[in-house]
Amino acid sequence: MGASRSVIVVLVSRLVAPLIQIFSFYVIFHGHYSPGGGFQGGALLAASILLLRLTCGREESQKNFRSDLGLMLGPLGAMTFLVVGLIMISGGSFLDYQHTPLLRLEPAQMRSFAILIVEVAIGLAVMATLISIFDNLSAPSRKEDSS
Amino acid sequence: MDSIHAHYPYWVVLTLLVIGLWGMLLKGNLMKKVVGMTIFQSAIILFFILSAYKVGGTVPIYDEALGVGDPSLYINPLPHTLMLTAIVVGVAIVGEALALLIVIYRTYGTLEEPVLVERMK
Amino acid sequence: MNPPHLVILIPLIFFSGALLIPLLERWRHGCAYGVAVASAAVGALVTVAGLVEVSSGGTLRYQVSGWAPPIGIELVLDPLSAFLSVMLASVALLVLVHSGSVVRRELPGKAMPLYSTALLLVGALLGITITGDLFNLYVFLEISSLASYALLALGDRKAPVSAFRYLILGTVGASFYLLGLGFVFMTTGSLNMADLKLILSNLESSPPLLVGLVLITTGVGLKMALFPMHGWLPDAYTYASSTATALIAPIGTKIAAYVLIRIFFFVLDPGFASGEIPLTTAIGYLGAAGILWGSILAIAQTDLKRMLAYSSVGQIGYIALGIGLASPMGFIGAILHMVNHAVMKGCLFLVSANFLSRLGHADIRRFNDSTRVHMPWTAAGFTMAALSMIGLPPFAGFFSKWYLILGSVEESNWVFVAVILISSLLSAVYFFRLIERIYLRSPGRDSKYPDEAGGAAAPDGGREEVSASMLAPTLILASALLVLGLLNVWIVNRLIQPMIPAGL
Amino acid sequence: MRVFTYLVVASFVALLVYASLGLPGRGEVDAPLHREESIAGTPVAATFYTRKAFSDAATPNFVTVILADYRGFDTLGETLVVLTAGIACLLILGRAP
Repeated sequence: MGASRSVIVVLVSRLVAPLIQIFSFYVIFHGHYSPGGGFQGGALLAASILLLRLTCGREESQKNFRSDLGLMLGPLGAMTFLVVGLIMISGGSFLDYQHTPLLRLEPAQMRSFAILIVEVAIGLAVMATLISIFDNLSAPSRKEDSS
Repeated sequence: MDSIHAHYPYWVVLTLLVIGLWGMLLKGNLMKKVVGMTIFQSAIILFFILSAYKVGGTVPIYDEALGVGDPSLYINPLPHTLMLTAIVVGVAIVGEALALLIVIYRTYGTLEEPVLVERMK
Repeated sequence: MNPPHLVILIPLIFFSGALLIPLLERWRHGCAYGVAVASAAVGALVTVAGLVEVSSGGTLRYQVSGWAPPIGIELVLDPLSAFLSVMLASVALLVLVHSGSVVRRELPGKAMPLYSTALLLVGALLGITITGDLFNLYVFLEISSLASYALLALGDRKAPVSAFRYLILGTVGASFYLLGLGFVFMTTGSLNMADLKLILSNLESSPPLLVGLVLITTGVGLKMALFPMHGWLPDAYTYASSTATALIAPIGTKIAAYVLIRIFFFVLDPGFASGEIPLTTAIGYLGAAGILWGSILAIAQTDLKRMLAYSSVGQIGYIALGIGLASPMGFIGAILHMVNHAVMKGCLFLVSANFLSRLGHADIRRFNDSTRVHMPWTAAGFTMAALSMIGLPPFAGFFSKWYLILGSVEESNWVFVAVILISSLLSAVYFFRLIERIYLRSPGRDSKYPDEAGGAAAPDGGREEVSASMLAPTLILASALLVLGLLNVWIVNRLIQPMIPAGL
Repeated sequence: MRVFTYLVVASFVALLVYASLGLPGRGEVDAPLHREESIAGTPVAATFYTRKAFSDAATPNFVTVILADYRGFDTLGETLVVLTAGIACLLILGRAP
């Protein structure tokens, strides 16, 4: 997929992408207090990278996010979620945040903290996976490659 | 009349559901089937969101001025959470459907079902 | 809080295996098969431990996140789900062991995503069996469907098209389930199965509730390929790669049938679904129609895989018929047939994969007794599974049909009795056709395909059996049929009797 | 076949119009979904969440608390759904090396 030929489009999208990323961090981390959270923030993060993929071209935007990272960070994020759940088994049941080991806070605070970790893990997984889906969908086929 | 006033939103959702079902089952173009599928899923999401609404309720985020003594001041948070899941599921399915469509188009060069059936023979 | 963490580990082992595969593959290329088999083996062991635990200590209830049921999500390992999870995990393990060389040959370079998807599929199906929450069930249903669409899309040129049709119909099914769940949720305010059972026994039935149930039944029926909604199944199974079919055919549709059983007999009062609107009866008759339709079309097929796919439509009908009887005998028959058919179909699809990998075809018209000479063990496995499908004692298939017939006689439903007997004859027709070719027909008698099959496969004229990793799972499944048949009294008394819900 | 599909759509409409009349009206405050207790005397989850979410998890956004804590297992499944789609796309479209 080629880059956009217009300089303005390229420049503006390069300018906007970091802003989208900052906003997406806000969405993830402010999810405790306002609408938002891992899925929404992750989708926004993916959008910022996809914007660069669309305007700067597939090869050029590899600098921002390598395509082969997609299917590494995705499972990693989901794995983090799973492990966060599993470490609670020592005290309570799966995903029972009030039994977070090594953390001495009152239960409500502990839950709040664990929710944040989980949301970040979800954000990571969603971002990486959505980018990976886009990369796979937009990858040229073998036939187009050779011609 | 009262009954109509209380239930017309369901019929709006129903209209969307029928449009979606129509698109999925009766359209000949595979891409239009995917569009129909999206409409169908969105209509179901609307249906759940509709069930969460309470007259006089506000967003389900803790407000010190309101407290939590009276739950009827907040709209119901559970359907919203469920639909967050359903939205993600919808995205995943559309992604996969598009992947399949790309493979089909590469193999047969068409997404029109009658042509496709012809070329599959 | 609740010490038996076994319950949650059942799906989690498969999921973590699925997540580890992409990560480990980067570090060490080619380890996907090993990780998949290892996690399936551990998972199967855990399900067996769960079954032992449940049959000695009673139902295990696990509160995920530590919240009591209507608030949090509950996982329930009762006799029914424990039994089915053992069946699911062990069939999946055997198919995964078998898949090694098939994947190398049919789908080179796709091992990593394939095994990851396969583990996600099995984990999600196990999640469906053990969950006690209807929305959680929907989430797992979607994971398993997404995984099976992708697996069925691999194969020959037509596979993506049939997988796309399955995707559309499967999404209609899952969406109907969600919509129906919405109606039930709005009239009751609960998603937990045990809680819903309490609420529904107090609630008088209302139009939204009934329509919700009809929608759920239709949606799950689509997933299960119940008779008029089976259109997606034959194409999807035929064109997909052997591994995908062998993995999905035995366990995929059974789990949808299990969901119906769960909802009709455990969430609703057993009398409810047959009284208010005759939902179970309708399912029974649709099942009966499916049995005949599937068996008749299976006779007309010339491709082994396609024939097996049509026979799957018929066999799902038996389970539906057992549900339709809504009696203890029908329940036993349905559960027993679910397990038997999973083992039989698993075995038969593995056999067809063996034929495909050695002979290069699975065309019924081209089989002859050189097949048996070259692949004696595969042929033996096929014969055992086929005899069981027809329903000859002492193979397992006989006993489930026996209970279904007993149940039908008990309800004096002669239509069902007739359907079961006729379909046994029909399946005898389509299986003996093959057995006759494999054992009795010499290559020369087929003038149309002169000695092509045997000659191409084994130039030296000797045995050309498949490798041990492919043969062993086939034969284990085939002998499991004998074991299931011989131990059938013990299984029914010890394992299935305790799971019959009160009031059925 | 086409007639059959028309029939399916038509019966779908009829069923849903019939059912929707029995549903609680839009915004009705004492719909079963919004009550304190269900008809069987068990607590209704949604009301419990509204009442307790803030004190249980020190997080004002109820939806976040339900998503990640009360129904965290659903959310794990949800993450896996996305991941399944990602791996499935690779499986369907990925090129053999």
